Amino acid sequence: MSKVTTLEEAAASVPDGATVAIGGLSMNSAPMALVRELARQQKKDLELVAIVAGMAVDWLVAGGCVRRVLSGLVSFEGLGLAPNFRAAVQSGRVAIEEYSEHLLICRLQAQSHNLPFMPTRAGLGTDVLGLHAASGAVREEKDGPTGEHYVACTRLPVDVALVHAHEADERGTTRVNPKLVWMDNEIVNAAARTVASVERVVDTEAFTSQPERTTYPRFMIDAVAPAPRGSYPCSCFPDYGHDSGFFTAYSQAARDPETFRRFFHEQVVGPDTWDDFLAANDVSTGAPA
Amino acid sequence: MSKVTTLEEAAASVPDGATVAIGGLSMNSAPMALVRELARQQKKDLELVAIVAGMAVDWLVAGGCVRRVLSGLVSFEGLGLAPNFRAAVQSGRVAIEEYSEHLLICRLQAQSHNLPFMPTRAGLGTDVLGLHAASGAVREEKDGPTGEHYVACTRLPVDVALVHAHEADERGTTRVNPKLVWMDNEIVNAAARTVASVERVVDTEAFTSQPERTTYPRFMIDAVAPAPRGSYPCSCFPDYGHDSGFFTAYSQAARDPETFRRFFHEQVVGPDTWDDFLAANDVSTGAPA
Amino acid sequence: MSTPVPGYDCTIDELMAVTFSRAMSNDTRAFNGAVSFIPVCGYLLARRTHAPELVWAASSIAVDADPEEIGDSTLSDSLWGRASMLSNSPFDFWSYAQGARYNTFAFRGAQMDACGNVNNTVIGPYESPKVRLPGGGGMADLGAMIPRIYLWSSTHDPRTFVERLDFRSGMGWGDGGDHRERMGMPGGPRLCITNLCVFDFEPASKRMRLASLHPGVTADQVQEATGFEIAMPDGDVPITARPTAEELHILRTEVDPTSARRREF
Amino acid sequence: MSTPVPGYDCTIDELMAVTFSRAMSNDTRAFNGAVSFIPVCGYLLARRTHAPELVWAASSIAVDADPEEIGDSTLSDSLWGRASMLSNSPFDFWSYAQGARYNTFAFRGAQMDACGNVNNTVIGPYESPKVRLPGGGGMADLGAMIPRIYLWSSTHDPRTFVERLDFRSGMGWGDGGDHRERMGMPGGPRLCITNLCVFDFEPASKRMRLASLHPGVTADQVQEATGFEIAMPDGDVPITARPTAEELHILRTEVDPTSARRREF
Repeated sequence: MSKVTTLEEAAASVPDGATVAIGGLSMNSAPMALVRELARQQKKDLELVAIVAGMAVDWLVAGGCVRRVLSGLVSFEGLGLAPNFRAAVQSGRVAIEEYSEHLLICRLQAQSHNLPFMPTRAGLGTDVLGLHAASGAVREEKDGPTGEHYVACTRLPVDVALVHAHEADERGTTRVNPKLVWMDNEIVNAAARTVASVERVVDTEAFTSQPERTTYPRFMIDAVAPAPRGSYPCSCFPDYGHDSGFFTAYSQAARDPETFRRFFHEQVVGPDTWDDFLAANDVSTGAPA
Repeated sequence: MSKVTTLEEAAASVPDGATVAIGGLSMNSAPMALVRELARQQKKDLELVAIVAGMAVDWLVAGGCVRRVLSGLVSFEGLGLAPNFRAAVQSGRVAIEEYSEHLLICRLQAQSHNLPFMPTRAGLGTDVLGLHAASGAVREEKDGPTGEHYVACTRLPVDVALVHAHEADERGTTRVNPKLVWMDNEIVNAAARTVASVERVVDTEAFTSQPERTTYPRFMIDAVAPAPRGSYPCSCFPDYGHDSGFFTAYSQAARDPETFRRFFHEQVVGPDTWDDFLAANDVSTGAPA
Repeated sequence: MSTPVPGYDCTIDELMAVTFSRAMSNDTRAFNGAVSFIPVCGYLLARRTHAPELVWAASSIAVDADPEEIGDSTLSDSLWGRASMLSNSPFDFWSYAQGARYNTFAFRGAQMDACGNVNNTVIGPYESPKVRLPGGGGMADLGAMIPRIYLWSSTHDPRTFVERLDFRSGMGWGDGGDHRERMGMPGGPRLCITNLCVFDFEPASKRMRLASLHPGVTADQVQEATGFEIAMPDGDVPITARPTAEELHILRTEVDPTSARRREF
Repeated sequence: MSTPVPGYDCTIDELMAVTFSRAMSNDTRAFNGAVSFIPVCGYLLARRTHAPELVWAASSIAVDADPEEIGDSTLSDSLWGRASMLSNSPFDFWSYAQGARYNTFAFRGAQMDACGNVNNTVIGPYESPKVRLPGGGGMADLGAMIPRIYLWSSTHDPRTFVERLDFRSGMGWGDGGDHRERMGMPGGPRLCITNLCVFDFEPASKRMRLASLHPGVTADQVQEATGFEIAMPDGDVPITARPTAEELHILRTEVDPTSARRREF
């Protein structure tokens, strides 16, 4: 009955064409070990839901796994644009469905709350809404009694959510410690299945002794894949920070297609295991400082 | 600049006629010390918002402070009906505006999110919705594109929220420890002002050393009133449980008007200070077990 | 307080708790409200017998709670012992409820009608009630949201089981037939477990139908104690199954050693 | 990387941070997004000088953070030192934002127009962009929700300050005039602080108006560097006020000892 599995098996459970929501925020707490494994397994035609993302989207785009990205923002912050994402969108190779953070969150909430829509003021007055006029995925409305403008955000079905956390037990009870979920709870609540990579698998007693620190109840987590430093090169507060050096080297390599091909193979998808990947990037898997 | 005040001054800041939201859930974490002080000060015409409540509402009704109650449920659970609430509603002396938990929560969310309404499926098919047909406070709607039924819950303005917590500092940073808010965050978010009674006032360092445990940021708390065992006879997990004996004695007394008048004076509003009240009820204010 | 069940080595509260337990399964994901001693016993017992994976959140807060005993409030923290999680996000909770991540809830009403709707708001006219009851609490919410609804009552009499509710606080099968489906509501009431019998619901009309009689109770007695006409199954009505010695032992010694379940009787 | 300001004992990044700081007050309740070094310096400096009660939530998470230094990401945990709260409820956050509990936010866009609207989505046509930018992130949300909006730019040139955005990612004063009011949006942009000048907004048209010129910069230079016609105030345009020695000392030694603010230049 254990939900503990391997990164390889967890990634294998994601079918081509799936809608995959990716946790974390920007350079924080992204499920990079799971994402790397999706790229290694050469998934095809994935539709990514990534509220505020960066390297995870870029790896999957570089790996040729992505059909469409639903996002509020994809960047490396001050370290630059996400190069493969940028190029793929500019060339039309990858489609983008444009949102803001809260429009996307509200679509996820409509899904998790099983409601026809969630209202927000997000997006009013911007060009984002016009992009959705045909599909009606988000639509501007006027409240009858008050005449107030709002945006109705319709359901967004998600096949799989991928999140990274500190600890889980065999039953799937999961802890981000301290409990800072960014917006990961929104994707977990909306997704049909959730896979969590974790820094370490612990005994259930670790949860029953501090139950107020538990982040996800076991019935919300379908599979647990151990991955020490599983957010690298992103951060996993407070265990480790993001590695600016990796971001910079990656961006540098991306200036030349051949250089990038080599870098992406040697430093990202080439290494057989997550441990090999960390070794290739000179990262210790020892206890967090 | 300190936000620390007394129960007396905190209660004095609540004007007659105010809409007052009362925290806690049933026999848990109700702000009883603040409520007692409102009754002592003989507030008039209060409109109470009490999602799932009991003794707090009954004290204020017994004290003649209440014009109207907006609630999902008022009871002493298995220990009986809330006797003064029951009698006052039956006689028409106190008006009730009938909700369910989630209808009331969604009205509070519409208020806190500054939206014309929040949608829910709560209440569909029940007689609760019909009671609001005239006011439109909550109204059944049908979503255009999907034809799905939902209930639109309009804003509920709240003048003051009263909540009980474990610890606060002078600046108003407040901790429920462990962080179990029941639905208190909904009333705090919706209210124009929030008064927190606390088991103890602590240094800011108590928060900066464990910032992930903070429950309310200082800008959401307007006044802090120290009140050790301030939820008595309700519980404040894990410091103390509810006192079933008080509930039973109170209900017993309420069977006879004269007996109740004496009980209510001697055991509830008569004692001058909160410490006197606790002493009158044989409650120790010592350190929690 | 604890009527013996003729021929069974148990009392009626025990028969009801065991019957409730047996209706649960490994994919039950439940939570409970106030004054819910029979369901709480049922969830705990099911988890210790045939449904080890069953999820139960004590008072909707404490997931996997395994309390040493059950106190005088099923909403209180005394139920939370050994939980794997104390939930602190009402927002996540309502997402779990509306999205059927929690799939099971149990009600009892001061009044219940043939279609399993419940009243806990008023006895008598709403505007000038004879008795003002606590109010529906989460009934109006969860009745519309949760697919597997269970009803129970320790007072099977015509004042409780009525032809017409004075107020519909919570939705069961509504007006019957396809009412829930038309409203977009998932599932509906499955069983009503009383001190006399077990009802299920007739598939087309969605009215209460006698599913089993507790030992020593006749169908006529049930009809007499019920304010609406009960539907009868094809063929004989079975006797409610006998609790095993193991179930009773676990219920009495591990789940509820202080007999809190009798508070409902 | 750090142009000296003629006649002032500071560089342009320092002048901008101090100018931003002075626009803040004791009732400022702010949070910040990505690549927001100037605003982060401004909040921290204001709190250490004239606005001790100012609320700032580092990366919208860490309330009252007081970091030892500012790292290479204004969204990262390196900013969270000595916070009084690490917020963990996105739901509460959006309630604070929509309800103006947080009242202050600062944007910079790859493009900005005369009414303070911003573009961070694409350069060129949306369907076949010349440059795909990161996307608006929270711009479309916060532009509509937050009453006190501040804009800044370290690249005051005609490519940044344009007559017409290629895409409106975030709402400033919209089409100008009463557009925000008609949409039910609170407040609007107050200032735009650039490496050449400070703009405020002309009250009726809601177009950028020269509020002050940094030392050594002329109004003509600003107009040349701006792709739309700038509004001029009545009377002379003042020079942007000189930072005090105390402000500069605190900025350089306490707020931002590693000069992270220069990452934007």
